[in-house]
Amino acid sequence: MTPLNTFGAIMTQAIGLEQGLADYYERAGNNDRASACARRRQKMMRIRREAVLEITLEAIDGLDSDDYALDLEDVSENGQARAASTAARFYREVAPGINVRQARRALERAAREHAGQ
Amino acid sequence: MTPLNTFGAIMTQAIGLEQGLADYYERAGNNDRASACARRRQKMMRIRREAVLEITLEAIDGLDSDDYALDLEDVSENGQARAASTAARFYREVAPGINVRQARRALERAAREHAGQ
Amino acid sequence: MVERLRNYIGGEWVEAGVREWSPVHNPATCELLAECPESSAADVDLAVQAAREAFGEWRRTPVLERAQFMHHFKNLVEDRFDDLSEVVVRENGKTLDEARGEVRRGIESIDFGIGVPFMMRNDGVEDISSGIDETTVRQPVGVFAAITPFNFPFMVPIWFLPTAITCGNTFILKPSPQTPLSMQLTCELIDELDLPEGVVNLVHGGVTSAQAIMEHPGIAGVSFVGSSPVAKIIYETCTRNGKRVQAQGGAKNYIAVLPDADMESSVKNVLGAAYGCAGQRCLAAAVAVGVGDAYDRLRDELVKQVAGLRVGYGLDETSQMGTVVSAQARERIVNMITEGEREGATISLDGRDLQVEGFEDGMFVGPTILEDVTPEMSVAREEIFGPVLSLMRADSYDEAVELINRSNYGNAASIFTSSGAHARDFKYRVNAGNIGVNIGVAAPSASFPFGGQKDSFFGDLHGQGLDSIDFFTDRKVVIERWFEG
Amino acid sequence: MVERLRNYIGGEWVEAGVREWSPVHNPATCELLAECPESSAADVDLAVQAAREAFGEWRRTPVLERAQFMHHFKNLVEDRFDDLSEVVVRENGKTLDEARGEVRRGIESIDFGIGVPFMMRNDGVEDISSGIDETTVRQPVGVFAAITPFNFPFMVPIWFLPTAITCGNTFILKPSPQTPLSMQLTCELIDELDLPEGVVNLVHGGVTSAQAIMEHPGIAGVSFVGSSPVAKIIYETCTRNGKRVQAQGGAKNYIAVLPDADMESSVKNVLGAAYGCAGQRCLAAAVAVGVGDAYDRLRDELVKQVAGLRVGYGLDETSQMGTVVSAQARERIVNMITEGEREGATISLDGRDLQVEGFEDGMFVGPTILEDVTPEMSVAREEIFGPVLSLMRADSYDEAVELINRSNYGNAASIFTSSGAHARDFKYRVNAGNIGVNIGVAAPSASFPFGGQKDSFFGDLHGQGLDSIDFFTDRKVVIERWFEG
Repeated sequence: MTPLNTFGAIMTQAIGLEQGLADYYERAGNNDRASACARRRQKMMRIRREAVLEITLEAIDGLDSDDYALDLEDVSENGQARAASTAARFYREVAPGINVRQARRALERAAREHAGQ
Repeated sequence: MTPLNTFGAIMTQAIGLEQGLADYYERAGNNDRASACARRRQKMMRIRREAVLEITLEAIDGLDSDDYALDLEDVSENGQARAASTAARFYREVAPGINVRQARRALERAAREHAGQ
Repeated sequence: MVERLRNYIGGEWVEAGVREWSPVHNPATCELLAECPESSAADVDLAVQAAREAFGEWRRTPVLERAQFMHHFKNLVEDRFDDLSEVVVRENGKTLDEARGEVRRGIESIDFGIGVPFMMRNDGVEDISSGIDETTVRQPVGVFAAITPFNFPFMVPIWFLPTAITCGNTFILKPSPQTPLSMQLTCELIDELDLPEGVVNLVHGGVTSAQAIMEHPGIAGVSFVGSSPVAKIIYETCTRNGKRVQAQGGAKNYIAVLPDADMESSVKNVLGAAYGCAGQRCLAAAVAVGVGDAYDRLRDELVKQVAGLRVGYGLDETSQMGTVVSAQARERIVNMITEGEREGATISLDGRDLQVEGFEDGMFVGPTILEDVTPEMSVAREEIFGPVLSLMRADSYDEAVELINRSNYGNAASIFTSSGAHARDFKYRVNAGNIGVNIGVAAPSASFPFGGQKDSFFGDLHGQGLDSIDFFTDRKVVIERWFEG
Repeated sequence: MVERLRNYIGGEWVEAGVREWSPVHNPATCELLAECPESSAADVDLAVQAAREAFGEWRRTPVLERAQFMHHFKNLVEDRFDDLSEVVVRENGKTLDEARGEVRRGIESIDFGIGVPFMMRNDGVEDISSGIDETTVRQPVGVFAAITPFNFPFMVPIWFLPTAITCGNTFILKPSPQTPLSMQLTCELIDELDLPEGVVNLVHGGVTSAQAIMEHPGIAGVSFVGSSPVAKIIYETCTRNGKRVQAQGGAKNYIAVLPDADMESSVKNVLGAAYGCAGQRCLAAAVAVGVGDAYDRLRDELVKQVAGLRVGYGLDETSQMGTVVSAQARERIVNMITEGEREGATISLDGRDLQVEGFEDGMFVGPTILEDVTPEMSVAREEIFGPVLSLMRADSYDEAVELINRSNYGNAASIFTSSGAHARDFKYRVNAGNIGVNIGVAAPSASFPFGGQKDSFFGDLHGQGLDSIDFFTDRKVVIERWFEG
């Protein structure tokens, strides 16, 4: 139980998720996805830095990191599909909690990208 | 005979000079001077980029790179003193030809630094 | 042994010539982080000499070139963003998000500094009289100093520094001795900029150093942010010593919640305004006035939402609120809550005894709600500077405005409503320098002046925005005619 | 096979749907660098669709966030500074210093774009009438396009792009087909910015593409820099099609040298003004008017200094002057010199037959001085756009001013003098948009409007400076009153 109850907690989770997936896809030999994850990780780090506005920090509730655990052992096609789907769901569900447009848009886009893979 | 007749020619000469001296001092085991040269090289590169103002480009005359040849073989104390003195003279003599204050000041400072070493 | 901080004067890190040191603690872990010197008048004088010496050459450095330094500065701060945010958490106690938000707001002020060449402009009239032209020339003034508080150890100094120096002045910074580390690290970055020596100087200390700054004849102007009593002293002492001064004081910010407000969204925002930075900001919401039947709904929604707030160590990203700055601060806040209770307020959420697991000695005060507060109670009048929100009732919108305007402070006030008419009237009538409409923390962006009225501000020109260009420059008028030879 | 350039539309590199290609040459080495498509109306339409689609979301992106993209853009350009400078040299022929200067000036325009949040401001009056507030709201307009020339392939597009998009518009760029590579590389950098797709679009081409831009109803405004006849066409066509337009044309810039000028320093500067970028700039000095006995001293000093100028390949840093842009340009310039000779001018320095060792086929024209030029000669009236300086005599200062004001052009004019009275009079009376006082190239910094009068400019709002904020935004007036509920 680690609540995703702050902007930073969500962005840090996203950064960790992309890092984990980048390594995972690399092990799976899927270099395109691996590098897409690495790029998104950079972007999420930038957003954690740039989109944090002290005046609009509001508590976020109802989200927990346990709900988005990834199985990074199974590198099969199915395993990859499940990982992508969990990542997409993570982004889809956390995006509405973020009240900074730039960040929310990036999270929504990440959801689409993972879903589209 | 390579004339130092443009802002870029002078700055490029300075960059090469610092690079050469950085390697030289490293060979001579003089790490402090080597790293000072490396820092100055960075600075000269920045100045070549930042201090070039299209509206104040004026031809420069009377300077030639042959007048500032360094002997980078002799790493003795004397050799080092000669190298430093040539570098200082280079900066002292080229500085007045530069009509951009920021650049001229950096060159004058480099002259003092080499002379002071 | 713990690090003893040094001053940064004339481009060198130098030891203060003193024997007095104050400890810098992490208010959550109580770890001793460093010792801060109480610089003497002689130390301040060294900084002034360095700054005065630097002024001649710096003033002649073209403004576009001065602005380039701010570009490099911004890039360094971006590179070290995470480190700076962590330092803020460690010395101040706020959460990592709050610290990041603070560093980001500081960067906005650097951006504003980058824009100085577009704002520090002369103007003129040709042929103001026959053959005579008149021009104002904006020029830097000399050496400026800033005396800054503990609550935003990165942001507040950076409100002033970039604009001051990009306008061509040189600068002395004296951060709070409770939180000197953010500026210590920042000055390490500034040292990498290759600015001419003496353009930026850092002097650590408290009252003695501040006094020396106020009295030094070589300093042209002082920016101050702190409590109102000190702001008043700073204002009076600096003006008596012939200086420009802008002194931002304390606050008691009211929020009026009208019956037609979107209550859930409003409370979410009010909560951030009241408990963000553990209430330690001069724009914090201190009193929420529920108008008519809004009061009960406001209280219910507030208690519900606030109860879920997670208090903890700032570096744990699941913490939604951190500590207050020190044991003294905690004691003062707790005493004020107790005093409010004694005066008749109801405590519907009590943060006085909050313990955080693993940080049992930490300076935590939990989010606190005082109900049925009336205007004469101390908790309605005095600045608490902690995570305490007082709730007051008003029968009508007009009564709410009267309550607000009765305050001695005038930093910020907000209204939550869906009525355009009330919003307009609120902006028009309320005596506060920053007005929020459905925004609980009415924090001006870097390019707007940081308002403040009544005891919340002493001076003519506010910090930030075009006011700061005016503060950091003087306009010389040139009247010019040429005789034909 | 040589690279065939693609357009950058909606965030993708796409092939133009055409069969026409024009070669891009290095004018010094004659190497074929690339082939540039002549994009059709359909290609332009694709770009407009992408830009229009992007506009809705981009406009809603907060201005401070838009400005952050310009920060990143600046950093990328700084990182690739040397590469960009080299590309400019390769496709345009100027020297490396000139190219660096150009990239630097472009960066200044990015800096200005970063400052847009401080300049794109609303204003208003409270109680303009009883209970009524009036406000102007600055809003972006839509899709803007720029049609830019070969002589500053990096700088001129960047005069417009950063401000246009930071104001919230989306953008289409059509660089000169003679020098498309600088913008090709620049758009590769822009692609790294992670801007929303379609905010910046690049369409390669010449007349056909330009015509399509002028006529497309989806484009709100056009910025143009080029020759006066084309500027006039652009102005008329765009206005007929309901667009905003700013069209900068050609020039014939005069420099008046008075007997009291510091001759050696003046000539050093005049020389840069006349021969910098091989005279291919709209601020180049074309005619130097020697007043009274200044003429002979001016000529002697000029001939002396110019003779020492080293012409060569731009990438060789000892070259002080490079090529002109193309064989056609060289032919035109040589013919104009010959025509000047035929009309009675004396050639005291003749660059027509200059050969540069190792670059025998390069498009070199040596620095040329024509003496005893009179106002009716073609070399005094028409833009040469090459390294040719015409010398004219004037008996008095007044006669010099009359000569200058007789020109059809009004881009720039400079005076070299030590007399304050003459400088003031010159600023006051001379009909040119950019005035230099002891400065030969009166090039406005990015935060000043790039002036231009008579046939040198068509439009109301100049490029750069606050004019550009006005050009790239519209002001909506809001008159507002609220009825008490």
